[in-house]
Amino acid sequence: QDSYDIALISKGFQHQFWQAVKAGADKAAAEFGATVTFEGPETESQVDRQMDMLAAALSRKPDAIGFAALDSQAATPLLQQAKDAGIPVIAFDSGVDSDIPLTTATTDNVAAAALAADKMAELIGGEGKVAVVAHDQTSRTGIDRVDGFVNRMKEAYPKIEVVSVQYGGGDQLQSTEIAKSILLANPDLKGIFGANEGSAIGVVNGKTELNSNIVVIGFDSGAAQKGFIESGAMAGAITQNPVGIGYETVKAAISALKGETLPPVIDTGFYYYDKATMANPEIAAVLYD
Amino acid sequence: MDALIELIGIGKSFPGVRALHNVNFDLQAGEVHALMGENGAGKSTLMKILSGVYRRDAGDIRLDGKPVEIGSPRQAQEMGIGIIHQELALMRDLTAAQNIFIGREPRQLGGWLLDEKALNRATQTIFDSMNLKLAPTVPVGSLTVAKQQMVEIAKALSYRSRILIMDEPTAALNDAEIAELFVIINRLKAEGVGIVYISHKMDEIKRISDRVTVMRDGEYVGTVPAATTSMETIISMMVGRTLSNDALVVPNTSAAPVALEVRNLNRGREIRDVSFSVRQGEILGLAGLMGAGRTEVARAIFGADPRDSGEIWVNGQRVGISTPGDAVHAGIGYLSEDRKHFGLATGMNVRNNIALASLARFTRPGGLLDDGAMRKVAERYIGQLSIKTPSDTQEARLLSGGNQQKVVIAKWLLRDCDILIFDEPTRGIDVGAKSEIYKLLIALAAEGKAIIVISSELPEVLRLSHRIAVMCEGRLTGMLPGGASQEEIMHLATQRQSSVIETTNQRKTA
Amino acid sequence: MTDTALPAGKRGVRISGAFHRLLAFSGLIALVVVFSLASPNFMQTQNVLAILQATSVNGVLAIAATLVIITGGIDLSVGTLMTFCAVITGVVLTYFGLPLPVGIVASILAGTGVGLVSGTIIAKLKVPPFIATLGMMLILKGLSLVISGTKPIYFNDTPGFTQIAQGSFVGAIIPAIPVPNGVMILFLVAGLAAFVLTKTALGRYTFALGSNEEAVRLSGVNIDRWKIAVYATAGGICGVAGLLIASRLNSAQPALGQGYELDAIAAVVIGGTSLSGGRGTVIGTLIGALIISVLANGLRILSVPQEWQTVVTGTIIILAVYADILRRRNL
Amino acid sequence: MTDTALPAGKRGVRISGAFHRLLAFSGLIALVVVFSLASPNFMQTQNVLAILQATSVNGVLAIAATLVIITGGIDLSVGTLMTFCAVITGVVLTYFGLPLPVGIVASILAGTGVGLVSGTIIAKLKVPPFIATLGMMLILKGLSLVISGTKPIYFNDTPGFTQIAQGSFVGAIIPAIPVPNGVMILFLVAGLAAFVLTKTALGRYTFALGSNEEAVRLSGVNIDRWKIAVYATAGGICGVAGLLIASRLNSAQPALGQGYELDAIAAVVIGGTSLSGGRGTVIGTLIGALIISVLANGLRILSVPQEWQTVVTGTIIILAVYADILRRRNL
Ligand SMILES: Nc1ncnc2c1ncn2[C@@H]1O[C@H](COP(=O)(O)OP(=O)(O)OP(=O)(O)O)[C@@H](O)[C@H]1O
Ligand SMILES: Nc1ncnc2c1ncn2[C@@H]1O[C@H](COP(=O)(O)OP(=O)(O)OP(=O)(O)O)[C@@H](O)[C@H]1O
Ligand SMILES: [Mg+2]
Ligand SMILES: [Mg+2]
Repeated sequence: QDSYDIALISKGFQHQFWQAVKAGADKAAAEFGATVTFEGPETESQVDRQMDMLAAALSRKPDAIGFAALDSQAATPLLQQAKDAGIPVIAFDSGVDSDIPLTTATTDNVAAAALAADKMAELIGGEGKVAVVAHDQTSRTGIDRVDGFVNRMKEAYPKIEVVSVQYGGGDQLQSTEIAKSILLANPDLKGIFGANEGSAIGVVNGKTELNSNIVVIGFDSGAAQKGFIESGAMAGAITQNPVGIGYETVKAAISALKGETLPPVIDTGFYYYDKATMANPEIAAVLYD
Repeated sequence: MDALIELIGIGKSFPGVRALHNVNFDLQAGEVHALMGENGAGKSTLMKILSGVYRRDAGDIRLDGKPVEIGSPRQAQEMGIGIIHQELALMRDLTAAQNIFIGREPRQLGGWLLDEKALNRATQTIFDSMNLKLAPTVPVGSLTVAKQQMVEIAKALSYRSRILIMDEPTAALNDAEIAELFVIINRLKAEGVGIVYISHKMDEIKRISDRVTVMRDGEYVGTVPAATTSMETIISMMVGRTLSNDALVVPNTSAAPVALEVRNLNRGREIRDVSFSVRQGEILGLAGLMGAGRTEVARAIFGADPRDSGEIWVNGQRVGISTPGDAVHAGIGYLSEDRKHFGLATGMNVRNNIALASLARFTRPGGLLDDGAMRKVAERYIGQLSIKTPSDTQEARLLSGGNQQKVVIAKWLLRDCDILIFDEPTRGIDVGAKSEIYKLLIALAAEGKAIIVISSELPEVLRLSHRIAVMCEGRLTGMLPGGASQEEIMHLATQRQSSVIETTNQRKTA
Repeated sequence: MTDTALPAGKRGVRISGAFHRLLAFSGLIALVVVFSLASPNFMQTQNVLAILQATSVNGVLAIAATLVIITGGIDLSVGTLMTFCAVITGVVLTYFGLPLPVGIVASILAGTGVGLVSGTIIAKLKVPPFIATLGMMLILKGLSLVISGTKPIYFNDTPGFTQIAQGSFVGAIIPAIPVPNGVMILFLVAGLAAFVLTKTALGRYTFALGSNEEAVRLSGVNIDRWKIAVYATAGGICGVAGLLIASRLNSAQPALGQGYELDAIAAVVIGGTSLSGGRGTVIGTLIGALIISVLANGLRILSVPQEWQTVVTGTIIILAVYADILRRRNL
Repeated sequence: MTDTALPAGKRGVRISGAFHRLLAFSGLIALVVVFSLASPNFMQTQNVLAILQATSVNGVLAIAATLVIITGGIDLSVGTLMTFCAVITGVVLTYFGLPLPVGIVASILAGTGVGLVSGTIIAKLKVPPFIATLGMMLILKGLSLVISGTKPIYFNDTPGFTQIAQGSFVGAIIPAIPVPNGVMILFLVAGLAAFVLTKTALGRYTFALGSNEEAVRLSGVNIDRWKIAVYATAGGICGVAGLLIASRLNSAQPALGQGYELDAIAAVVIGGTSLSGGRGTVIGTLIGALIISVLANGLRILSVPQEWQTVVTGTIIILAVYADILRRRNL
């Protein structure tokens, strides 16, 4: 076989994070001679839509499947189908509660958000009010990042109070309005953590529109966030390695097709970056536009 | 002299219906040419072809002797053909003036802006010329059918057409308004306008028309001069037989129990302290001019509108009626004057419309409908009322106006109420069917039903009523015995300001 | 408005229900033919079953929406009501540990109950259906999150729950065509709804309300009662959809549902039901729902990039409806 | 349907536009009063400005939707059309590097052009507005992604671009009330739309079409042309919304926009415009849009948990409209 056909079913499609994962996957595909398709539902709550995508991918009879489960239980029967058909499955972004995927290329979101909490605490001097604007109340990444941040604050920084956690669906405009409301309701607020790219951008927009000078910590990268960090509007952000996730997923799939053995988890890592560290090669490598 | 317009051998079919076949018609300048025929004869269809609404399947149209194609209402207008449609075609959310000048609004500032003042002024001028008391700025949806009809007439006049088609313009009008319309028609005639006049009111034909063309079942029967042809001849051309005109027989119902009693009914300014009663087997005529409040009284009794105060007694029992459902339960049926909006489910078929008020009767355990029984009943009424329809599954909106009205009547006959209120039951109904309906009402009364007939046609009220209640401005101004004279009724009905300004020339034509 | 105002003459020709169905079908068939030719994988049993399975939830929701739309109303809450019912089932089965049949009944009752409330708000308070069901959509969305504690509720303690949608009763008898139960339930709901619409008083009033509500009222019919009944029935059907989606996902996902109303209404309208009420068929809606899922599946099978899938879907939806209009006109 | 079937007599009483406005206002005022009492932060200048700013995009979209809805149609594509126009502006300004005025014109032209296409599909091909604009919604969503390469386009090379929505021309003159330009643009669009609706032929036909399209046609008016003009105008207004959102986010976000149509239509209906056409006001829509954003802002200011925010919003939308109905009835 000259070119492998690999279907990636992701949790989303239009967001820059997923586009970066796609870019990584495309890169690996070009390198290893595979064709890759990349699909994901509209929002991270549409579990059933993702099932339909997975089912259609299976009908296509690809050589391998990469899958970022919105809900791992729901996917079990279809994953079983893949296994029965001898199609290797690689999990990415977050784990699948199943022994079918041969490996998982992922970020530890809880730990990543805890790191954001540490940085926030450091920047506001260990006390005061902070808030979180997150993207989704029920998706895995939404829950993990909010929990990671809030729990870390509770455990390690008793003088810091998380006064509000609100969700803007990752929509920049809605997140802007939410951030403004939080700021106006809590004039003494010290910082806001924006738990994904859209939320983070919204928080900075809100801050700018109200001429506030709170500390903002973001998540992921993208041209806007990088620009904000450059200009100082955002103190720093956590970045995962989405390009790496996509790349490793496709690479693992091809290894599997070649019969090589895979480690159970491929940790693609996360970093905190700010104006000072942004240009470091190891960080610059995982940032995307 | 060339005819203004000539229709030769026109044919038109709808799925399942041959509406027109080889019909001829011509119109001279300065004449009123009446088009007569039973419900569903094809009059409206022929006129819709002439006004660009429908395309003909066969035949020729000549305008001033030259063959023409009339492809759209706009083209018809450009050729000087104006029409007042039988079914009102108004924009209910717009004002009277906006309706009249739709598509031809006066502009200002180089055409960019509407000149609302000029619009209202122009409308006022037309209204004045019609002696019509109506504000140009009134929203049309809030007007009664009669006033809406006047707006339609004003609209048609505003086009200054050479050919003016009037499809049952007087169906909703009272005598004063009709008289006013005839003044206008005579004026137009004198200006050389040719007028096609469709009406089921036979007396009007004699009064206004020069020639009469009769159609039957979509075919051309003949054209006769109006002056020298007797009414009986025209009617027999229409229905293919002669009609007997039974005289009014007033039965003695004084001993019969009172079926419906209304006590001190009040509702705003429309109904003021109205009390009356109807006995079983009695037909009570409710007469009055337009806006007298007859419809309002009927709707209030029926629970269609809330009432401010008043009691309703049925068969000696006080009944609390707050919805039409309550009224029907109490045995009261109401046939509305506005069939299109309040009578028919136009998108449904004839069968379902007939059964609409009696569905419970056809419902088997488990909510299942007995469609077979419904069909039988529907077919019975189609036969009994000679409703012209290809089948009982034809959609109601595809029937001719008069046949739609018969469907609504059938609905209430089927419901079998003890008390029936008919609001303008023969509006748009042809002479043949009219006499059938009269027979029917009389038969219903003979069965012991109490009947109230609201009619703006005095001859009809006189022809049917055992007693006549007359209303004016929301008040009951008098109760007359059957066989009273028109003058007595008019005397009671005119203790008010008319919406039409009484003028001398009105008397001249009336 | 637009519909009733169609030129009454030759152009606004009505065609019989049976024939219309055939016509709407042809759009679907055209799509199927194109995709079959384009990809050998399309017409394989497994994929056909996948398409049907993908239709089941939207199909059931669309049937609920059909009833309401025929009355001249609209129901924006079908999607979140489905979720709400799924969450209720989750609470009954997983939190309370009650047996499966109780969960099934609870879902349908919850749907019916919410439908009753929506119907009452619309009929008695005269709030326009768009607003009443928009409000209800938001209320149910919030309540699902509240009740579930913003977490999915899993049905791991109820063995057999996944069988509701994923099992195959048919396959157990005829192994060659393992049609999932979810699909059979869709057909069952469709059959029942078609029966109700054409054969019962409820159905007749549904059409009558959409045709001319005031005329029905003046015929002495208690229109409030029937309107409420229609919304309640639609709600019950959403309860069935709630069971289907919960069974497919083996969980009640509280955040899902918003946006599904648009797909459901689209299926209804593609299927020839008029948004101004008075006209519509269940079979048309089924075909509309199938068109939507065949499109989605076919474009995925052909590996069309996702952004282009959207463009093509939009174009084909317009073309499908236009073709239908053309065919009717040329009758 | 329901609306046109109102009894023709006394009950169908019309109230003057001015009075109706006052009534709808009272729902808004009630909300403002409640929130002011509940939180001292609510009525602060900055928060009031935040609410207005938050209304600007949805308000402009809702005005576009108002025009279409008055004709008896519907436009589901307002949200994605806004995004499409923003992307076009991004291409013109950032990719092609053309000067700011060109970008502004491009956005409005793009919106008008798309509106022309939608209008033509609806008027000429007789595709129902729901389907035509649903299809258009999907097409534009896909095209925005395609054109932008699924990446946001930033306006960093166009200094002053953020001033369109975020700057304050008023504040430069009267520093005490720094009303953002975005809000002024909303008011400007509202004023223009109200003017068009009440004073021009386009407005007259907009109402006439919604009132009785067939009657307009029988009056010899070229209804297709006017219908297309209405959709094109609405499209142009969406172009303005595209500029506003792009300026606020200093970027064209290609993935955003779907779902915005529901908020816009909700604002229209809350504002008293009838979905069956023929009736509506721009001021009502403005108030509807304000009600939506006051609610969202107030609940956030009070830190109501998100899931309860949704429940409360749904409930209040229903209550606000019901209160309006009650008041009109008791007139
Ligand atoms: N659009 C249509 N589709 C099908 N049949 C139609 C249509 N329009 C009219 N018809 C049928 O054509 C015949 C002629 O109808 P038309 O309206 O011309 O009668 P008419 O003479 O005006 O009757 P009326 O006095 O009751 O108004 C009727 O049988 C009617 O049912
Ligand atoms: N839009 C309106 N606004 C105010 N009053 C109205 C309106 N329409 C009708 N009315 C009034 O309602 C009253 C009763 O009208 P109704 O229609 O009951 O009269 P009617 O005797 O049945 O006459 P018609 O021959 O018109 O049916 C009249 O005083 C009339 O002027
Ligand atoms: Mg006629
Ligand atoms: Mg009357």
